[in-house]
Amino acid sequence: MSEGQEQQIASVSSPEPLSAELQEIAGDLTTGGCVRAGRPELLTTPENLLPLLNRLHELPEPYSRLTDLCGVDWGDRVQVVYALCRGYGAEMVLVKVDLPRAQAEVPTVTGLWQLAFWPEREVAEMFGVTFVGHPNCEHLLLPEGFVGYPLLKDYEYDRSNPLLSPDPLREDPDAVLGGPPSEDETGAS
Amino acid sequence: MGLRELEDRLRQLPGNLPRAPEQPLRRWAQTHHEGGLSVAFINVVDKVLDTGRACSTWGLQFGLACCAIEMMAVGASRYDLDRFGVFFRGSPRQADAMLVAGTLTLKMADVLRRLYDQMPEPRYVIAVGNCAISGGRFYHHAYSVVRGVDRVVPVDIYVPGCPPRPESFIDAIRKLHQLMRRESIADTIGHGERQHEDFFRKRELP
Amino acid sequence: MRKRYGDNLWDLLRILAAGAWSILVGLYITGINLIRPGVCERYPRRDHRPDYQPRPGYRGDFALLSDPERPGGLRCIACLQCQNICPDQCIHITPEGKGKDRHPVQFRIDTGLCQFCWLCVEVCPVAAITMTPDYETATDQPQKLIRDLDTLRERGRNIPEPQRVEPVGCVADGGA
Amino acid sequence: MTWDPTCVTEELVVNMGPQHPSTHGVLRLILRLDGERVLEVRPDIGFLHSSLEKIAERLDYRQYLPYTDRYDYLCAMANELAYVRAVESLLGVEPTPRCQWIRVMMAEMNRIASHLVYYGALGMDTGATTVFLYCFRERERILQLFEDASGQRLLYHYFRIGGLRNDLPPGFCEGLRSFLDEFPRRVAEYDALLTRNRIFRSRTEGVGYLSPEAALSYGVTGPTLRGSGVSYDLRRAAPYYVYPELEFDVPTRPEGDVMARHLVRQEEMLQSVHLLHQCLDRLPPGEINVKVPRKLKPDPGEIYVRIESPRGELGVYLISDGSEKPYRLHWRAPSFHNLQAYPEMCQGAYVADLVAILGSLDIILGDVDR
Repeated sequence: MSEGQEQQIASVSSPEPLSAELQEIAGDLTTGGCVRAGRPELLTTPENLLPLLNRLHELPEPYSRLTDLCGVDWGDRVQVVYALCRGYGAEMVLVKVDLPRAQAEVPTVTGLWQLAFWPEREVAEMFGVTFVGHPNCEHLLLPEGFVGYPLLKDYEYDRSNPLLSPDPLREDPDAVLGGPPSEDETGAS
Repeated sequence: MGLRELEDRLRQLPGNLPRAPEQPLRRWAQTHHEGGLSVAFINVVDKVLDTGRACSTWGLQFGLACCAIEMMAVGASRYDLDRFGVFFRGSPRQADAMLVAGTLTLKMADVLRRLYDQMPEPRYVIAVGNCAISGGRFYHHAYSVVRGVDRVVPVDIYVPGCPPRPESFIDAIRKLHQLMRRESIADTIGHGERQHEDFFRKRELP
Repeated sequence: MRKRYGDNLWDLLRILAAGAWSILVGLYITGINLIRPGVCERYPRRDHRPDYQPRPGYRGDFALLSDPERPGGLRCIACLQCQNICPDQCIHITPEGKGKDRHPVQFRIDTGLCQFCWLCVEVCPVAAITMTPDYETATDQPQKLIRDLDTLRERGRNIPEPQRVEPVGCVADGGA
Repeated sequence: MTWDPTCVTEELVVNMGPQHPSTHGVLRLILRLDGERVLEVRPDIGFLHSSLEKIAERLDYRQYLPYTDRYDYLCAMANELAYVRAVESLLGVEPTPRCQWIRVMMAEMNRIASHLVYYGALGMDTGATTVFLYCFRERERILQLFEDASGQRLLYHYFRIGGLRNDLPPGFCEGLRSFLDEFPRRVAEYDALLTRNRIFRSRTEGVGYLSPEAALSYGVTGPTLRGSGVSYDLRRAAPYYVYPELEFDVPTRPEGDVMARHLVRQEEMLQSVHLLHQCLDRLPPGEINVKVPRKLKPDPGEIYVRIESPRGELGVYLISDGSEKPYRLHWRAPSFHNLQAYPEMCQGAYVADLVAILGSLDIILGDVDR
């Protein structure tokens, strides 16, 4: 296996301390950070997010490419995760912002990367996060007028909707088909 | 028609399972069948029309997901659906049968119904793949997948599989042709005027 | 950005020649393919290729393999492992009996819900359930998509012994 | 009647899709037109949103594996690879060498099959029906091999956590070799028939330009990015499995138009053939499966795995909370981000170009909407 190969099989769950470089630039803007499976993670607050991203962007070898943006529901708080790459390389850093679920607001990063437009809309409709300054934060994947935030852990879909309601035939075929089995015999037609 | 109207319309229906509709037209046709000459005439017309329908079934390709790729494969060189007179059309106005292949989501449901409404009578629907039949793998878990196309439009042929083999697809087309050959013009006249009540219209295979 | 063609006569002629050449090349290639052996399957006409059918491992319709020595004539011991692992919850088993006599009295598989993922076949400890290459399963009524015990048993009876597909998985460690 | 040059025209808003034969699935485009010229394109997505990320939280690790096929259905093997690699990393399991080789082989075969669909579909979009038929003819041969190995034609569920469903069936390597010997000649045919065709060239050259800077900002990856002159391929940049041992080129074109992306994909098919030859030559014997517990309970932790799928950078972000089910699974969908750059590419294009540009993006709506 070559040098550049991502370190995969190292234990994922035991975090290591951050590298000196990241510690130096991110130290005062983060509330925590570690290296997990060879990949640094920085935990920050909504106020410090944009300064931190800018600082990562201004490194001599900048983390200039946002590849991914997603949300995670941790029960009482919602986390927004930004995955940044160092140019077109293997190195990657995850920046995480913790938001209280009651008032989940975070500044938008659409000013830095065009990529963030759709993922932010997706996180907004799936987790109920408000992206302050996003130009157009309406539904992206879900139909107009969809109620609820489906990727929150306590979300349950509306079973009375005629399009989603359970089908008696599938729920309990014995009750619907009933009778001796030979009646329903179909074979390979 | 938006999604909300569609949902309301479906809410007013008695149940989700297909049921045999009350068909005044069928009764009318049966009384006319009993009178000698008209029966012979209708039989001849039926034969001609049914053969015509079954030999050139133009399909509205309603490819939604994975099954659509298999539908493309059926139309391509190895399985060559043209042998059965089935051509894929993009427009509902030119189609006899709607081939719904794939996962129907909430956002797509009213589009499906609208396209179905635009098809000329007599029209048929084939539900290809388990997502189209019942929601399939999404039935128990998903919040955005319609549990079967037959909640939105009446389905004539169900093709199980995930996705079904192309042969399975061809088999379904042939069964649809069987259905068509069993039809009488007396049943199909005036379909356009029929109301939403016989939404779950059924024809049966022998 | 887009080039405008035909600004002068020479350009126009050059483009016409290139177009004509493209047509000739296209005709040549389609001509070559015209005389190649055909690839069309001609599916319903089995006489075209009588041995044609899906490969043995194909994940088609279900079957329960038979074992005449067991109650119910099936290998199945109604351990409900397939019912539990099925991600679509499309298997419904009604077991009966205890210990060695345990067998299913009803075994429904909803092929209108299944995603043919082979997990149930893989998890079966006695290799009782399998998938057959049957694919002509299109029907006009959703009820007919639900296979019951008799159908499954009948289809399993038709599977000759050597073609039975044994479970091949990576599930291991036995004890757990 | 004469044409009056002072005639004032109004802008027209046209809705294309979601059910349109050439939108590659259920995609809706809202176009603002000035005559034939496109002023603005607004894609409306979500018509195939099937809540795959929520389903992951309700099923255990093994049960979710067949669902990964359904996510980007043209390259099911690549999705399985990404997911299986993520779960194995969480568990601390390393697959056997033979298993790794077979996985790479399957992923490369799937890349060819996926690019063939792209090739045929782009041909259809630009009005060439024949090449579609030829591409599907060759694709059927790959599907036949997949069917032999996995029992399904499209959605394979062939990989397992810790191994594979079964070893390669007898006759697989011979079948693959005969396909590989023939395939480059067929690609040359497509090349003559489509790529060098005068009409196709004038419809694709200089159309749908995407600059490398815009590509960086939009997060465009895969052949679409390489068509803009950036040589970025995760098989090289962050190699996984046996890719470091394999020899291949990363085809790149600087033009950034539809033709460049098309040529990159065409060249990639040949590179995959080259890779597959090496795989066949060096496929080691041995076990394919590692023993994994029957109940999969990874320690709490998280992993972000990226692979190069035929459409670009496919990422899986998987969080485990120590239970049998994933706590959260997120797909980094390459088509989702590539499609976002579509309005950028359509600036100043004609309506007829839209379809060609969309075809050259090679998006799969299952991948966009998840």
